[in-house]
Amino acid sequence: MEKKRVLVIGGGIAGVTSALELAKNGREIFLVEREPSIGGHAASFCCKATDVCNKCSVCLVPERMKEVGIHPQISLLTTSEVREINGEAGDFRVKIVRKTRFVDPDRCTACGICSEVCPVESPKAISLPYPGVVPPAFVVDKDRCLRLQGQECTICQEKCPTGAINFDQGPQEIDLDVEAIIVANGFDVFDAREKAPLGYGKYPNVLTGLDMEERFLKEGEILLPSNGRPPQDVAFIQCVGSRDEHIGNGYCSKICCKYAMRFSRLLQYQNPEVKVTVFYMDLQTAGKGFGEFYEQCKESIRFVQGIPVEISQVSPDQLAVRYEDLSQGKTVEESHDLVVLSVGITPRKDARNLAGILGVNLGDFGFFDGLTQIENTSTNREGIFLAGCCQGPRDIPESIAHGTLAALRAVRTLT
Amino acid sequence: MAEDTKIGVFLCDCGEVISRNIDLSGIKSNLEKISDVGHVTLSHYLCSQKEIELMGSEISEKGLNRVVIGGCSPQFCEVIFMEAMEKSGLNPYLLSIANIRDQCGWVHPGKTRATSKAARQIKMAISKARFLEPIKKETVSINRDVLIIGGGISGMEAAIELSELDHKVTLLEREKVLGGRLHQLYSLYPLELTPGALLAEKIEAINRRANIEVLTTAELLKIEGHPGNFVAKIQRDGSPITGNFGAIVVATGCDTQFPRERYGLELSDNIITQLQFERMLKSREEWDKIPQKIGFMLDISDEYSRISTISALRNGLAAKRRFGSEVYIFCKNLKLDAPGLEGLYREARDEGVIFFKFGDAMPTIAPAHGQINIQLEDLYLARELVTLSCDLLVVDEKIIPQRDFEILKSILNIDLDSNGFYQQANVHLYPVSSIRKGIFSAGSCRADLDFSDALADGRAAAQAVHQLSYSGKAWIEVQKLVVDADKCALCLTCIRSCPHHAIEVDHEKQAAKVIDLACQGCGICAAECPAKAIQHKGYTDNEIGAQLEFLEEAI
Amino acid sequence: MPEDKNRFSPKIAAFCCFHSAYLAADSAGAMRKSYSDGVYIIRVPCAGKVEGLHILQAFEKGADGVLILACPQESCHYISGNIRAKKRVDYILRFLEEIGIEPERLKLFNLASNQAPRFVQVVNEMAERIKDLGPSPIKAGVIGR
Amino acid sequence: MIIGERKSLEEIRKMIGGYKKVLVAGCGTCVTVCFAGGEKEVATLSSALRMAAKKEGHGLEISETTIERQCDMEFIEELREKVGQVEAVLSMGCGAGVQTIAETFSEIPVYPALNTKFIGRTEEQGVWTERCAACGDCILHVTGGICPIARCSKSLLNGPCGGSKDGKCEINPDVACAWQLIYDRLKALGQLDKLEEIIPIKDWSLSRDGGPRKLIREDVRL
Repeated sequence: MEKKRVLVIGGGIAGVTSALELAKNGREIFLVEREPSIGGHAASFCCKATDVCNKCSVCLVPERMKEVGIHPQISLLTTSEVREINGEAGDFRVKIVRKTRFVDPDRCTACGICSEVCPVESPKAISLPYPGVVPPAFVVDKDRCLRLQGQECTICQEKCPTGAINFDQGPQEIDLDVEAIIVANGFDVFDAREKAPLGYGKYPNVLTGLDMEERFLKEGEILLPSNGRPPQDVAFIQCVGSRDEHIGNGYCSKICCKYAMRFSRLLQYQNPEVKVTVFYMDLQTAGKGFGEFYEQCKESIRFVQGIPVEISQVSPDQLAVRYEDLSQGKTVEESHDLVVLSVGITPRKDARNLAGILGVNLGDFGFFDGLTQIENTSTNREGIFLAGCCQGPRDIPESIAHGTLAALRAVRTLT
Repeated sequence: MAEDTKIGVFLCDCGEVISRNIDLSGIKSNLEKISDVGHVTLSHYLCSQKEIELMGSEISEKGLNRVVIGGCSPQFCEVIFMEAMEKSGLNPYLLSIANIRDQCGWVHPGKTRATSKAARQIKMAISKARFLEPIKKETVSINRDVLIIGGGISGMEAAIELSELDHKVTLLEREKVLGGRLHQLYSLYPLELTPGALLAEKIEAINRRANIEVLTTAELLKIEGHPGNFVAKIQRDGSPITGNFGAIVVATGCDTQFPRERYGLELSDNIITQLQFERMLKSREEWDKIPQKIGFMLDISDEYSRISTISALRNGLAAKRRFGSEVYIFCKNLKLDAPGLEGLYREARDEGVIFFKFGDAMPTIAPAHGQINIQLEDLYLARELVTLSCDLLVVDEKIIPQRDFEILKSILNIDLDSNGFYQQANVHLYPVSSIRKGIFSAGSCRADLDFSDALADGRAAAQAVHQLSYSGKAWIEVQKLVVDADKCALCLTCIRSCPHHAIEVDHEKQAAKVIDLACQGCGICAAECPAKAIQHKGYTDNEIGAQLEFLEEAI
Repeated sequence: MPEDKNRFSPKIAAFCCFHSAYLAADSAGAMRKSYSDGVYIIRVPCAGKVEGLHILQAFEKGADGVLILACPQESCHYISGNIRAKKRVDYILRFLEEIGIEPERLKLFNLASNQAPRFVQVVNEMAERIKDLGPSPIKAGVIGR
Repeated sequence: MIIGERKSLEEIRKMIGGYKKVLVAGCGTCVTVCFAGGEKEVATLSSALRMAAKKEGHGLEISETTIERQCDMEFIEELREKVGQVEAVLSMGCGAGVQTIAETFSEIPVYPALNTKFIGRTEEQGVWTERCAACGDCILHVTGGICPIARCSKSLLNGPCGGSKDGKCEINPDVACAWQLIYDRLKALGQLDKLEEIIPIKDWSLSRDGGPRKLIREDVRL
């Protein structure tokens, strides 16, 4: 019997989950990922455990990525994008363009010689994005690579012991016939620069939640960008880009309260002296087991109701946070050495384009539109399903559950 | 070591990565001197197709009966080499891997030191290999039929999903009719559909499916057998029924309770719960007097429930629209982290619902002359003391476990969490699983879930069941944990300490017996056994002891 | 004796859970984060598999230190393995005291698979601690290399 | 079952201080179940003893063995060869086991590694409590199945002393008053009238007071 084939668009945690669930059900999967490696945003997140697991679920991501990487029924198409879709449920014809990845993942052994010989310094123009990357192959930074910037440099190509590097290959077109499609296109993190008064990108000690995740994953600690010393007085500012009708994001991003609280506890675990303030509108504390965690947070975190509107730098290592203290009824300015902007989830900029190719609708705020509120993995087009944050904000467990459900729905159309 | 061991050692350079600071050829020539090492190769790239084939032929030609790899981490290569061994007729568990790349070459600069560590790592792997024993794999049958306990929304949804995935489902409901909490509710966020209409829809879907059997006024008395093949004794209307099931889903729902000690007052005519209010909204007759001012109090029972926010917003709006009442919502934090809730909140504000936020100081609630006087420090108004009175105060309730959770828990031999709900295991690792394979929980019997989440939970449980049993069989490792019946003193330690309740008494042998399908291979039983009667293949005392030999040679 | 400290290279047996610390160690490798080469990793399916006896055996065979690296509390893949490991370590610590082995030589840490930097930190701190303590008192007569 | 507990390492080391070759013998029955002297405890203790000796520069050679039951001659015989190769035996059995070994091998010193504590039951994993004092004249039928000899600190036969408080014993508030338990149980059984009967003075000669006891069954005897 020929295996039923399914296309999954997007290799974030939702897409990865859909692919795995379908593969376990005996389907053949093509997982299309626009980046050189799968994992999406969640792959760059860090574990928030102290001695105790804080249930951030991030550790589930590498585990599943690895499974995808070695699963015989899942074909990974990285640096690839869907260009065209024809046909109907049960018989879609898909055109995919696979751009060159420069490093052939089937040949690369991740030995690191290329990175050593690369003449571009800190960071190198060819590197392993993070440990456990899938496929386990080095990635060329197109903006930094001399060769791709038009210079004559082929050192890495020459030194690669397995001949995995090739700059000369052009894009390939791949045609696939599939019976169902799962869209797991993911999200964009809100660009904190849009909130200019908060000083992101201007003051070094203003970071976003995403910056924190990436730094912590690599270094296992957070140091002040301005002086390399550990922070002493940290402020988290919630709802940056979420619950904000002025910028068209009239929804809660669901993840930020929890990650801010988990990060706060993690910072305090590493340095019990560090003071943490969380500026918030409404704390989102629902979820099994989170209540107990919130109670612990109350003991060591200062929660202030009200969202600061402006941050300024008073000295290279000190930031002034100005906010309206509702409890005092006046504007207050206080100083912190690190400010973390809890940026939320926004629809991907290319969502509209992909929706056009797929012929499915976009809904509120520009996320992909579920068929109904409770059948939100189905779309207006039969045979095309949605999974994860492309449909709306979700945390990791919810993305996994949604990816699983999308797979379940796809299985049903296939049988 | 029953047979003579003949070990094949395969060293991999992983391109040229490993030999850069590990002298692999030096190590190779030393290994060749070991008497039971029958073969050593140094390969450029061991996991390439060609090398794997070569490895296979070396195994058969030289009669190797143990394989030791010196290369990358087993997390990357173990599966590949196990497959290769199986192909050449060698039991794939006779493999031992020295992780000299990730855990040596890459982390220890300096060729001398790295080489000496790698050599020792490989010797550890060889020592372990000598003690390795084969593990058989077999298929066992798994019954595809499913028992679902509880006919509320999660249970019904799981039943429908599973039925559509071609599983035969028995849906057990202790009441006379399906529906559970749906009978009590006035609305179901985010649906516009009424609970009654949704229930009718679901019941129709269930009746339409020939492979769903509904047993009402029925309860589970006893479960025998093992995951994949449970035997359930059910009582229906006083008469016994026996059924065979591969998996069980617990979806019994929850209870709610008005926490009078938190509020410091009792329920009354004008202090009522959300559920009572919903019932009143459902039937117009119950209104003696239309309340002019209605207050909704949140975050008193506990601060972590999204359901109370949703109910207050929905019911507040309903009251506003139907009666034009003044509506106040008192809360600490609105839980708006679900689709559309921010919009609902805006709608409520636009239509004139007034929100008050209090901090750590609890509002005072004082009933007087048919009115409820409420006083609180409002955080929006610079902690100004606000005093208001309502005709009707709707209070939030606490979600609590049902009284019979304890009973069902014992019948199913599973655990409850510290709050008395099902699903005690780590919620993010195992969202709908219980400690026992084949038993799942879904809906509000395991967590405080709003309607959408409860529905999604039913589906998630269905998928978990399907994943376990869709093929009707499972490949399992047989006797990975072996009990030596002669040594077993039947002290029951293993049975008590197995986190998955996968061990039972074998009355014939008078010894403990590991249920292979239920066993997840942690080895806790082996570590606990005071008689050393349980060994965990791959991690036996001998195998661990052999690896510790690296310590014996002086550096 | 700073010279001795540099000369002595401790041998540490690190029992690593294959769901967490073992993978963290691999990631440390991928990140080329170097740590003491006296650390030998012994793979176990769960920290709950490590018996008190194995810990004693490690010391008996000459370990200068023993590490048990378990999943963070509440996230054991087998629910209670890390709790069991902790209790056994506590029991063995009392034993070590009776024998006359410094308790600092046996440590349990909780860490997750994606905490490579923490793995490196934990093993390096352990190695430093052991260097300060000197060779295991059990290896009487055998000092350093 | 017999409940035992390992003696401190220090005490054990003092006993076997002068020896170079010792056999550590475990018992596979009661003391295995109560984690005092099974195969694992034998291995653990042996390892600790070797290390402690090595640390002080003594040579100590230990052989380890665990037999089914140390209170039966036939099993003890299995030790003979090993005993011949050592200077002393350290028994991890209960008192009966230690003595059986000593009686069998009169030429070699035998030392106890355990304190034999009581006859009891497993209350939960890791918790054992006393249930029987082996008085030789059981009265459980009149006391609702709860033994006042073993469980009352004062072994009173006819009701509690004056020190019972909130159902707890005055000697140790962690221990339930046995007479409270007896009363509650009889009440639940509807047999409170049994308390009316005076339990006569007990014949303690059937217990330890009559000297070492012996039981003979001629029909069983070969």
